[in-house]
This record gives sequence, C-alpha cells and structure tokens, in this order.
Amino acid sequence: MLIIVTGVGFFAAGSIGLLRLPDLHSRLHALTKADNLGLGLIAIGLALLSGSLVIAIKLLLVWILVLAGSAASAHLIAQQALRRGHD
Amino acid sequence: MLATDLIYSFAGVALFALGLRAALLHRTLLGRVLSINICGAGIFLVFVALAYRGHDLAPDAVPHALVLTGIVVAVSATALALALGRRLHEAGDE
Amino acid sequence: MVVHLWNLLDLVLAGLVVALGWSAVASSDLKRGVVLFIAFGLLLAIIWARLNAPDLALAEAAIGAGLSGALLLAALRDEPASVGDTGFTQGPVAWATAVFSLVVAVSFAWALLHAHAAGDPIRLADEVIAHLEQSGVSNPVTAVLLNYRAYDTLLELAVLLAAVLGIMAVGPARPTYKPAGPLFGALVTWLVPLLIVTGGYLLWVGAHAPGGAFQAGALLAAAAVLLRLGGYPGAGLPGSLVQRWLLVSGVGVFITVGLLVTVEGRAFLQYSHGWSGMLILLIEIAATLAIATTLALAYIGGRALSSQHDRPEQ
Amino acid sequence: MNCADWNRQCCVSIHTQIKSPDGVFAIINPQLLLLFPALLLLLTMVLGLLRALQGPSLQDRMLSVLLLGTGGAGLLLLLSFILEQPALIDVALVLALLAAMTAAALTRRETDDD
Repeated sequence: MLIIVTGVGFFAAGSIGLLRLPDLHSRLHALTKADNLGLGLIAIGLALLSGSLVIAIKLLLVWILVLAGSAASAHLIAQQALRRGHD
Repeated sequence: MLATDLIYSFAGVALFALGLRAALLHRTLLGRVLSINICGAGIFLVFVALAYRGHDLAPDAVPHALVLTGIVVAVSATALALALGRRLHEAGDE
Repeated sequence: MVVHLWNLLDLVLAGLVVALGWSAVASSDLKRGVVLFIAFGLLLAIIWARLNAPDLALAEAAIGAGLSGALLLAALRDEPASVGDTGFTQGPVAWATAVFSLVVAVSFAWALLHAHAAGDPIRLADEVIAHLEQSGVSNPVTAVLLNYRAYDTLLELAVLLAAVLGIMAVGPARPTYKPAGPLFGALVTWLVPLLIVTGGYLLWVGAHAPGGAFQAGALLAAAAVLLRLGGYPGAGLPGSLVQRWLLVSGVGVFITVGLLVTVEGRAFLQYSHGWSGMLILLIEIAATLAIATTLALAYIGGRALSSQHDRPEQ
Repeated sequence: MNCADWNRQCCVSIHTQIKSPDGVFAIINPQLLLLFPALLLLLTMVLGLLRALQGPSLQDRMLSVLLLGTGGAGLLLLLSFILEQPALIDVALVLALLAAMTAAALTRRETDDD
C-alpha cells in the first residue's frame, strides 16, 4: 500500500514537472523518469498485494512494455524537436 | 449520493451535443470527422452507462456488444471518410 | 465514505471526458484537435473499465487510443496548409446550431432523467445470463455477438467489408515511411510478435473472459500499422489475392456456417447445442483475420500494396 | 459459471491476504482502500493534461498524451484490483503495447517528405 502511494507521488511529481518546467527537453526528462518509476512502484505494490505469480508476471510485463514504449516515444519526440529546431 | 449511470449518461449527452454542434460548424473535413467521432462516443457513453448495474451485478451485455461493434465500425467509417477526402483533394488539384 | 469517493472519481472522469471532447473540437487548430482526440480515446478506455465493460476497454485501448490516433495523425499530413477555408462557420447559422444542439441535449437529458426515475427497466441482461449455458461460450458479450444476435454481427462485418472496399476503390495507398532508426526499429521487431501473441490470446479467452474477434483483430491490425510505421511498406500483409480472400473470409465463413446448420433443419445461424462453442470459435477466427486485414488496409488508406511498388517514385 | 464468478475466483487470493492479519479493514471491502491512490492518480493526470491544452508545441501536447497513457495504465491496474476484474490488466497491457504507436505516427517521416 505504501509502495503504491509512493508510486502515485512520483506521478504527481511528473505532472507538476510537465506543467512547470520551461522547455520541451527538460519536460521530456522529468516526465519519462518520474512516470516510469511511478508505474513501476504501483506495479510492484499490486504484485505484492495479489499474491499470485501469474498476475505478478503480467504486472511486470506491463511495466517493462511501458518503459520500452515511453523510451522510444521520448526519443522520437526529442528527435523531431531537434529536426524542427534546425529548420 | 449521485447515481453513477446518470453522471456518465449526462456526460454522454453533453458530448453528443458538443460533437453535433462542432460537426455542423467545422469547415474542414478532418474537423467534421473528429466532431462526428466525439458525437458517436457520446452515444456509446450513454449506452454503456445505462448498461451499468452497480458493482455487484454483471452489466447488461447487449449494449456492450452493440458498442463493441460500433467502435470498430466507427473507425472504419472514419478511415473511409478520410480516404474519400484525400481523393477529393487530389481531384481538386488536377 | 466509500460511496463519496466513487462519486468523486466518477465526477472527475466524466468532467474530464467532456472537457477533452469539447476542447478537441472547439478549436480550428486541427493538430491540437487530433492530439486531444487521442487523449480522449485513452480516457474513454478508462471509463469503460470503470463501468464494468472490460470488453469495450480492450477494444478502445487498441482502437481509440491506438489505431484511430495513428489514422488521424496520418490524415493531418494531407490537410492543406491554406488558411482560406478553415475554421468555423460564423454568424447567425452558428447561433442557430448552438441553440439546436442545446435543445437536443436538454430533451435527451430530460428523457434520461425520467427513465432513471422510473426505476430499473425490463432488461435483456437476465435473459442473456439465463441462456448462457446453451450459447457455447461463457463470456456474455461474446454470446450476444455470435449467438443471440449473430445476425447483427454478420451485418456489421458486411459493413466493415463495404467500408474497406470503398477505401480500396477510391485510390492508391498513402505514401510509405522512411526506414526506422535503430531504436524504433528494434522496438518494432519486439512489439509485433508480442502484439500477435496477445491478439491470439484475446481471441482464445474471448469464449470465457473479456476478449474476442473484434479486440484480437484490432491488435493484429495495430501490429501491421507498427510495421508500416517502421518502414515496411507492405505492413506484413500477405499478397493482394490472399488479402482479398481474408477480407471476405469473415462474412464468408459466417454465412457458410449459418447455411450449414440449415441443412440440419434449423433456422439460419441457429447452432445446435453441442456444436455452438466450436462453430463460434471457427467464425471468430475468420472474423479476426477479416477485421485485422480491414483495419490495416483502412490505415494504409488504399488499394492492395503489390500494385503500389510499381508506382513511380515522386 | 458466469463472468462475475470467474472474476471473483481469480481475486480470492487478494481478499484473504488483506483481511487475515487483523480485522481493521475487514469492515469495508479491502480493495476500496486502493480508491484513494486511484483518485490521486487521476487528479495528477488532470494536471498533466493541462499541458495538452496549453501546448504550445505539438510535441508538448504529445508528451502530455504520453503521460496520460502511462498514468492510464497505472489507473487501469489499480481499477483491476478495486473492481476485481483481472481482465483490466490485459487492457493495461494493450495500452502498454501501443504506447509508442501514436508518438511514432506523429514523428515518422513519409518517403515523400523532404
């Protein structure tokens, strides 16, 4: 339960970062780290709560996929922003 | 306390009306297609809200099945509209 | 206490979905509109989950948050950059439309309120559950789709077929994408097999848990879209002849099964009890392949890909 | 066996685990305790969406949608435990699988782009 609440805390940090940080690149930085950590903590917390191995594996799979997906997305968005910057 | 089905079905009605207004007023095809999709989503929301019967009862499966096919049909219709729009645009250029 | 928390959650979700829907169509900036529409789709998936409709949440996550976003973002590129004919219609027409929408909304809401006050209506839900054992599957939504109301589903597959025929008839496919960079390329090679496996899994569990042909087909189509975004022009689809067979296979198998049971002296699509589970699975496999091909071609936005290779480079 | 039974079976383990140590949470459904973090998560998602409304650039909005996707996956996981619907984990899985798709559709260049 505590782990889950901490995870939500990381999400909050990510959202505030997205709102308050001045430019795109620092936002990218703040967002991807805070969120992935937050989701990871929620997944771990729920996996411990479930007490079922199958569910725990599925939860971790969700986390790993989001990790890979958001890393690739952040990379693509940053790349495009750089390209735009050079135009 | 407020009833869950009312909260969501009113949200659905609001979306329907907003989508309807925007679909009539948008001048671009893409804008209209977006609006109609919002409109349809509003209807789906009303259906699913009415199918909801609380935490303990299994929801009504008939509206769910209707909305499920509706979602798939909506995206195909959207694709068809966009393809037609693209063709129209190309024809206009020639 | 708990009830209030639920109420709060519901109000935030409902408020947010209306706000997102409104802002997606309220501005003439279409880029903004499309991105907000993707967010709207994501939120809708969460709302379906909240309203005990996991079947819909699965489909919406694949279609609303994935496929239609990709489709609309691709369409955004075609939109002319000229400012002349964009924006909204103004003037008295706009006012009349607003009043009209408001009247529609208020009467709709009034009807809903009265329906709610009238108490729980006569529902088909209990009928659905009562006959579930005879339907051959234990997921009620699948039972409705492929047994009780199989006619509807057959016609919906026909609608999909008509839509994709229309798309194929109006012109060539969209331009393809440049080859992917190493990171995205690696992601695609990882995700596509996973999507196919998940699609197969959803098709299989659809008999007794949330899932089924529509969700599985959407996931397979998402795999094709990812392949295309990764720079594979054919999107992993088979040759054009096989493609056409796949497109009609959904409706074809459905009708064939429906007619075969009439040989036994039953009505069209009225399965015999022992066989219904098997027949439903057979129809669902064909429907999955047809839906996947349909949605993939809908994204590609044009005729079979083999003819596309001999299109002159621009 | 209907849908609700099937769901319940899969989540029985959660029930027993939380209830057993002491009777404090046993009065209300223990899953409902997760409603607090779910609500908080939803509120942070609302905050993040303000960036999608503000922009200014398309990339900023996309980033906000990315956050909504990650947060949405988290919310779905929480909801799957609160509502005792294991299938919602599959929904989160689908969301996770397609997380990169919209960003790719936005940023990939077509062959006839310059």
